[in-house]
Amino acid sequence: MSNSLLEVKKVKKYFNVGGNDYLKAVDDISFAINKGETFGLVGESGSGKSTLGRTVVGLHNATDGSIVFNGKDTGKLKGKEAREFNRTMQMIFQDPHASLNPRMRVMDIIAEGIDAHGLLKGKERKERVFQLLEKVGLRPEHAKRYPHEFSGGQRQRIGIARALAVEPEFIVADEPISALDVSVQAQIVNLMEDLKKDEGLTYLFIAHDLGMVKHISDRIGVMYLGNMMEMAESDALFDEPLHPYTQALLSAIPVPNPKEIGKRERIVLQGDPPSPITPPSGCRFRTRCPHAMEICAEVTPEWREARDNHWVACHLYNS
Amino acid sequence: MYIIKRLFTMLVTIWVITTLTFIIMHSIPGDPFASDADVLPEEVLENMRAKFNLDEPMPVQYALYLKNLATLDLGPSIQSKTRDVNTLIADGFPASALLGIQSLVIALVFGLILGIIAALNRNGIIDYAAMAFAIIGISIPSFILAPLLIKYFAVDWGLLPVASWGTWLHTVLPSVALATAPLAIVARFMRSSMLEVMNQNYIKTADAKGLSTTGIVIKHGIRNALIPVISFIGPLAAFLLTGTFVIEKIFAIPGIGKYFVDSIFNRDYPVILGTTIFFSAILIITLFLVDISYRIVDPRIKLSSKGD
Amino acid sequence: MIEQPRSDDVLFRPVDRSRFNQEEIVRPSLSQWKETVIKILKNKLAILGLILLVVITLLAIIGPHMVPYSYSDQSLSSKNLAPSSEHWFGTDSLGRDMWARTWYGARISLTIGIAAALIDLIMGLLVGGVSGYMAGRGKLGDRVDSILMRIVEILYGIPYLLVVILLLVVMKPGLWTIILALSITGWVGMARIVRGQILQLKEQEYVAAAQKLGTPHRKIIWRHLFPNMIGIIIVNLTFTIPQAIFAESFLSFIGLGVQAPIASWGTMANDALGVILTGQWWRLFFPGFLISLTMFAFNVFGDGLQDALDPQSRD
Amino acid sequence: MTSLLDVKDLEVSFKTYGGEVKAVRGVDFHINQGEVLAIVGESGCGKSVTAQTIMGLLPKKVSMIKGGNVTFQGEEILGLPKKKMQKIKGSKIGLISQDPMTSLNPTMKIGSQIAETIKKHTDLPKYQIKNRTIELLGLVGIPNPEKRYSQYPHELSGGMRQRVLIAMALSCEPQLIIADEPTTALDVTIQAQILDLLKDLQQRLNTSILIITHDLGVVAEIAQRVSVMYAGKVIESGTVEEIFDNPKHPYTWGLLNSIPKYTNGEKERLVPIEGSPPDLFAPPAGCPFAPRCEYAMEICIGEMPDAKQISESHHAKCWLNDPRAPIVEGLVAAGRNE
Amino acid sequence: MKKSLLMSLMMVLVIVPFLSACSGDEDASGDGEVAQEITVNASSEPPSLDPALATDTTSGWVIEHVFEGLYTKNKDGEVVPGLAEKMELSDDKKVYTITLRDAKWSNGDPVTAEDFEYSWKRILNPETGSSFAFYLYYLKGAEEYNKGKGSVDDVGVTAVDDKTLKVELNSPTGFFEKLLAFWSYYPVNKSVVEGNKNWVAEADTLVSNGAYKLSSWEHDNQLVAEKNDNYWDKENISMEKITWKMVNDATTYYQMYKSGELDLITSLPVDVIPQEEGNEDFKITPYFGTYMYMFNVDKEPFTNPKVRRAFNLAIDRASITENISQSGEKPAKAFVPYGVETPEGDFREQKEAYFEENVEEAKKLLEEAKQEEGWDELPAVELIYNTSENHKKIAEGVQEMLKQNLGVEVTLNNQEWKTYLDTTDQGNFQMARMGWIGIYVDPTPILDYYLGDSPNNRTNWVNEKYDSLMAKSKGIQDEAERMKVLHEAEDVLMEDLPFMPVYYYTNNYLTSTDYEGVVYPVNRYPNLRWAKKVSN
Repeated sequence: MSNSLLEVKKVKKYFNVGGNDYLKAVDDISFAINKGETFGLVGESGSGKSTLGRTVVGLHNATDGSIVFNGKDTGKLKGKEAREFNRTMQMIFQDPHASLNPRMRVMDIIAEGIDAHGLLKGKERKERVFQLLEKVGLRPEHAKRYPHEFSGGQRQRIGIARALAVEPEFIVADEPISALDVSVQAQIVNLMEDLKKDEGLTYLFIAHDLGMVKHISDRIGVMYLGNMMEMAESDALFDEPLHPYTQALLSAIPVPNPKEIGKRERIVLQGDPPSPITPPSGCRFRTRCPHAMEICAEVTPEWREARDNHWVACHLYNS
Repeated sequence: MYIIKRLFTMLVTIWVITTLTFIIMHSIPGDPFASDADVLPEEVLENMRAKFNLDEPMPVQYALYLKNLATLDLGPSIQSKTRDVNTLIADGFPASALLGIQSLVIALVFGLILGIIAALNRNGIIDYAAMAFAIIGISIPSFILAPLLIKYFAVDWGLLPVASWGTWLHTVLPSVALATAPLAIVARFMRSSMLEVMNQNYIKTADAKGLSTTGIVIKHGIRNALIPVISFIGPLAAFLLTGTFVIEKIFAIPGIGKYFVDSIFNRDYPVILGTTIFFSAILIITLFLVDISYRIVDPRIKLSSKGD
Repeated sequence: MIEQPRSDDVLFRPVDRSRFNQEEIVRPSLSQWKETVIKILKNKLAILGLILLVVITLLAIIGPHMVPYSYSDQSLSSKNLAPSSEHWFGTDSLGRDMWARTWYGARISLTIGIAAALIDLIMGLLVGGVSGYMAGRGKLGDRVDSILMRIVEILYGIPYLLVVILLLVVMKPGLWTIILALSITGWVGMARIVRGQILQLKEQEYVAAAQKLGTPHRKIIWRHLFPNMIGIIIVNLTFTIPQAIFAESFLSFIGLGVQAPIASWGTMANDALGVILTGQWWRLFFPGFLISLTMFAFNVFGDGLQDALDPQSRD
Repeated sequence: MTSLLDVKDLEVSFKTYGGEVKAVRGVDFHINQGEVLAIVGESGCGKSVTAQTIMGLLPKKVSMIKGGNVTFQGEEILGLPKKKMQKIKGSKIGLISQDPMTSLNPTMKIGSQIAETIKKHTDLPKYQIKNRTIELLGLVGIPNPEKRYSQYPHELSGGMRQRVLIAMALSCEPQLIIADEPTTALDVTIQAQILDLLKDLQQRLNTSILIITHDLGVVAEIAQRVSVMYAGKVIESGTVEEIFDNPKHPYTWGLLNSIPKYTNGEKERLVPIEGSPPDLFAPPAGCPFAPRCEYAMEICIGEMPDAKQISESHHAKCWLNDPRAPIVEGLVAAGRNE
Repeated sequence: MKKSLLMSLMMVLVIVPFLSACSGDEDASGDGEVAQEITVNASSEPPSLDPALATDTTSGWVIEHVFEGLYTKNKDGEVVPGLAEKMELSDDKKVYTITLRDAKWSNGDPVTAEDFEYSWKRILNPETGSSFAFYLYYLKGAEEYNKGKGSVDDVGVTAVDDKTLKVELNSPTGFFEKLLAFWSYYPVNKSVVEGNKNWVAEADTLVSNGAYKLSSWEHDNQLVAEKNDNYWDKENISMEKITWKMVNDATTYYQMYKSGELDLITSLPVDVIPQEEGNEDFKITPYFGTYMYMFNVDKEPFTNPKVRRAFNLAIDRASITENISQSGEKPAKAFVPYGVETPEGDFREQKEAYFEENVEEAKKLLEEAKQEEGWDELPAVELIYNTSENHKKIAEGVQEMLKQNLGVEVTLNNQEWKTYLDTTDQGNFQMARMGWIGIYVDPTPILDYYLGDSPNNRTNWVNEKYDSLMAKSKGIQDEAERMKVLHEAEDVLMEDLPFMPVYYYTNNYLTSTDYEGVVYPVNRYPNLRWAKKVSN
């Protein structure tokens, strides 16, 4: 694990929701991301994947556990090191409408990080913004416009340019494409892949759209109710999903081919995920799991490497 | 737990207000016993000071006051030689509160209606008229409005009594005068709030159900638009309930509003403190009630503290 | 991909792709200044408001010099005269020219109104901003918020009149004292509103983005939060101005206001209340009407400005 | 066979500071009884505006219906008096709106929100309205309908809220349901549930559905016919099979191409449609897709093509279908996973 | 639930006016006879109706109707025996033996000499904290007892028996009968007062002995007194019922009068006086007080007597009273107001003016003063006044006159009342407004104002001759002689002019023409007991 850029170790993030009730958004999750890798994180809304993403970048303080970036525990960084960490790890947000200040011009939005870190001034700053705009497929003259003048895809490009402005090494992309049209999703995914190549970036890519996650990710983790359920290389995960939840997720993807409809066996999960404030005992998925057993209610399944590089938390794979 | 915590902070706040008021009150010039009649011989003054504990050193006076306060005794009034502060408040509060509630109802009912009508006719004649009315309402202070109301409604047209307190008719003009400015402000807030709500998706949903415009406004618009208006109502209600000097003076209302001002002009120390404490308590209670009504109007809000 | 020309019609030849401007935005873009100006110019009411404000300000400057009387010249023989070509706004009960007095008073009332608005803005934004921004930011942040909010409650609670009388002890009466007196509590309402807005706005993703980019707190409040609450701030300021104008006449009563024979609109209106009984309407009407008119002008101009400053209001 | 809903040459514009935005520029389509029609397109293509126009939900102050007809059950409903339109809305045409999180009134119990539709359009007594509401909640698969009846929207998950919206649309057994992006905001597993539910209900109640989406996966799941919209126009329409198997417009190809393929092996680069749709503030004179079209020809810039009949049910508006145009094959063959 | 609450509230708002319209407002007298009732305005709640504690004229107004002392005033304002049937004065003029007439309290108890002894000792008791206790210092041992230095037993008042009261004074006091008519000397019912600490707070517990008894008291709203059947002289009381409203705002009570809600008001809004003048119901009466500006003789430029005189000569008092205060006030060129009866006629009329206004003379004086003091410019002068519209207008008028006539730029400054009192007490002023009302009609309470050791005298002006003349006057029994000395004292004062008299106060009234026989005393509110309502 020596070449891992980011290590997430037993991270928990609880929110107090009044009295002694805690929302266990992220509950004891560990994984590592190597340099140059794209790690995909999927799960339904409420699974805690966005909270995990925000905890990783430092927008939330972890309740427990540690996040080690470049060999340093990010929770303990102070002063200059903290600023440096802030710069090298950036985030792309889900909602291209809400993530850009409607009252700022694109120039200032993109240059915000440059200004904050005092990287460039005056003409150089301007040149840099133009350069970034071109890099994300926009044009320099867009710099003086306001966010609302752009389409969703263009706004997401602006958000990406803003993150790139401070030359980060690692980017947490929190559902960067789920608010976009299909055709535009492909543009953004392509752009992100190009940037990864050109800039040597590492991604934590959070999404609920399995199709795109599979396309972009090297490895994928599947979250459910704050827990990691399965983690594997993306092909392995798609070819042989082990966890019943992953299986259900995969089968639920709508296929844009009318002829396929009915051919596939669909596992339609019943009901909604339970409340993360009072999660089920044992395996958290058991209430919706088609294969639930008695043990699932009693014992929390162990996180184990069921296949080579293929981790899962499910009693079905307890030998 | 939440309630207890809240109650405790309330008490601390009131204590701080009391203490600061005590300090300021004793640092301003002026003698409670000075008047335009004879300046009193020193010994007579001493007798009077002794009667009101004013001969004690300041910390002792303060301690004595807090001691009485603990038993909810606000002490005697210097000005009114026959009624103590508790009695003054007990006698005056019903009238002030009645007027306050009436004008609050007027301000809310008509302010909301005006705001809603204006919002629904955005940039139309009615909107402009309603907002012009709001501007006039805000910019004409009650000390001008009240005598005008009296002149026309009571003297010239003889529809209502001029002033004083008696039948319900006596409350009409003061309530209206008191309500005008808040009404105008409520209308303005309601208008912008309503404009925002009417753009929400659930209004479209309601429209798609085939509901009439009135139905949509009443069932879906108002309640949601009320939420931002509520936060404005807390301090307003406290001010209205405890009476206002100007209105009570002009309409000769036997309320407590005038004591807030008169006590200070008279340097009637116990009444200054008593009214201040009473007002603070009412204010803090109304702010608390506003919190609760938030929760009633908006089921999304729960009694809870913040995260992290 | 197969391409096979079926005809040699020129119209059916592949087009030169450089003729397309891929990411073109058709709508014209203007500098912020120009855009704001154009939007205001399109708003007839806002223009009316602006013109009124300019005229009132101009008259406050030159008005007193347009007549051969000063604001203090008495002529007891020509007291309480109705408006005429001699005295455009009539005369008051000491025979002073109301025109001169009204416009002289405008200087004071306008200064006070604007000063109060500025104080409201500065203190309200400062206290409300810090309080709202710190809320939910750990134990320390919550404490700062709660202390500031308690201070606001306390300021509501302490009798204003007392504080003002205390001020009378330490200050000489005059414009600065009035402004100081207004700044003691004037801003608490604004602070509460700003706090509420900030609590809402800071959940926006662009605030999280700014934090992640390392933007300092002060800049986040200033550049991300405040500009997005201009609307509600402007509405509030329009309440502040008339309130301050009348508060001044109250301070005059205590002895803190401007000293006679100078009169502000507020004190003129206050002193002229008796005309309701006697019919010398001009003594009450002109100061009162000008307060309303100023309010109206500020209101419509404020609304227009609010629209104009909102880059999204174009569509 | 007369169609249930017939939209002809619909043109809708919005007034803005900058001028007029022509959001819908002559849209034609029809839906037959019991049929599911999908309108597909990117955001801003006018598909939602079309739906809102049919429902009479456009904000009157800023929108203008410039022309066209909307006939429902043989009756012209465009410009119908407000009162008459209110009788149709909710009772004959139901709407499932886009965003379940914001489309329910947050301060009103969900039961009441459904019940008020029934109350408006029927004369049922109070208790029967309640029973019917609970029945509807059960019908759309909400567990514990009695309990849910008196809950507030925020107490429900997104999927549950979408079910409530569906129950609301169904409450008066309308002939037509307009579903505006009913699954966009939902998770995949929930999306599947909702699509199943819609399909099931459509079959059981023989309702017609006009579904608006940008997701071809959803189209394939549920629709019988498809209209593809671009820049305020329908540029291709046909049966699901025709559109998926034999698309005749480069934009449709683009849509199909930009979906990641589930084949294994080497990762392929996605094929997006580059660029963005034109600003309808000043729509191009020719084919609006031309600037983004790989096969754009000189004629595309100058002239909008007419609808070309491909089959009885299949039309496309593209000069490539002109006999004079070169023959191109735009669908990425490798992507077809059959 | 919520809806129905709102509905019922609306119902209340809509229905109540009709209900109250039905129930109220019927005239009690249906048989043609005019009900003898009058509604007047007391401006504010009387702070106390306890004669021992009352210090203000509003309380005094009510007290004088519901209580009575040994002496009282008749219709013509003369001091006549009230409860005293007979009063004998000892040869050394220091001991009075007073026989009480048969009189009863409103609860039927007889009024006894013991009640008087109790009442007077009560007011002198330091624990009572009466601010008017010093008005009883004429009694032997009173001052000592009140100041905590003497015993209650040494106070010179004793009930010899039920009907006989013996009073011992420190020294002969010529105006003692006037004092006895003052409310601080009124009796209270001993058993009632001892029985209930709060006896004076409500109408049903207040027991009095005057022409009226309280029938209801709605605090801060109104007070109703009805004729006391136990009053010894009830045959001569014509008004059956008096209602005091407590309306503070002048505009309001004027409008209440105009709409018939009040029958008598006083202190009209200044603005309306010109339009009321000449009306039948309008009345102006002199009021025993002087409106003036005090000079601080320790502060330049008023250290120089010529400056003080120049200021006095430079203003046009008639113009002020006619154009600004407008209530028929008489310009004042002396200190003691009109209205004091002396054996040789009105005290004031014997010497009306000590100077004549003369601008030229004033200018000359000012120049001389500058020369004397070596001032190139007159030191800056600030005039302070307490906040009131009237004070402000007069100050503005004076300011303008000094500017026009003397070329002196005076700045104005106003302060809220108590602060103002404090400022002037501290001597932090050059020129300050003040008004002074005689508590009883005699030059003494007026002239005492400028005694060197008077706490009221804020001018720092001390004149031994003046002080000794005033002291001398107090021991003189012969009224003519006493007045002569008082004139001499005033001469001294007016020579030095530590102040600038402006006008003598007046009171103005609107009294409905339905009433006759209202008495307007010179230093009190109207006496209503002899009033008669003659028409509706």
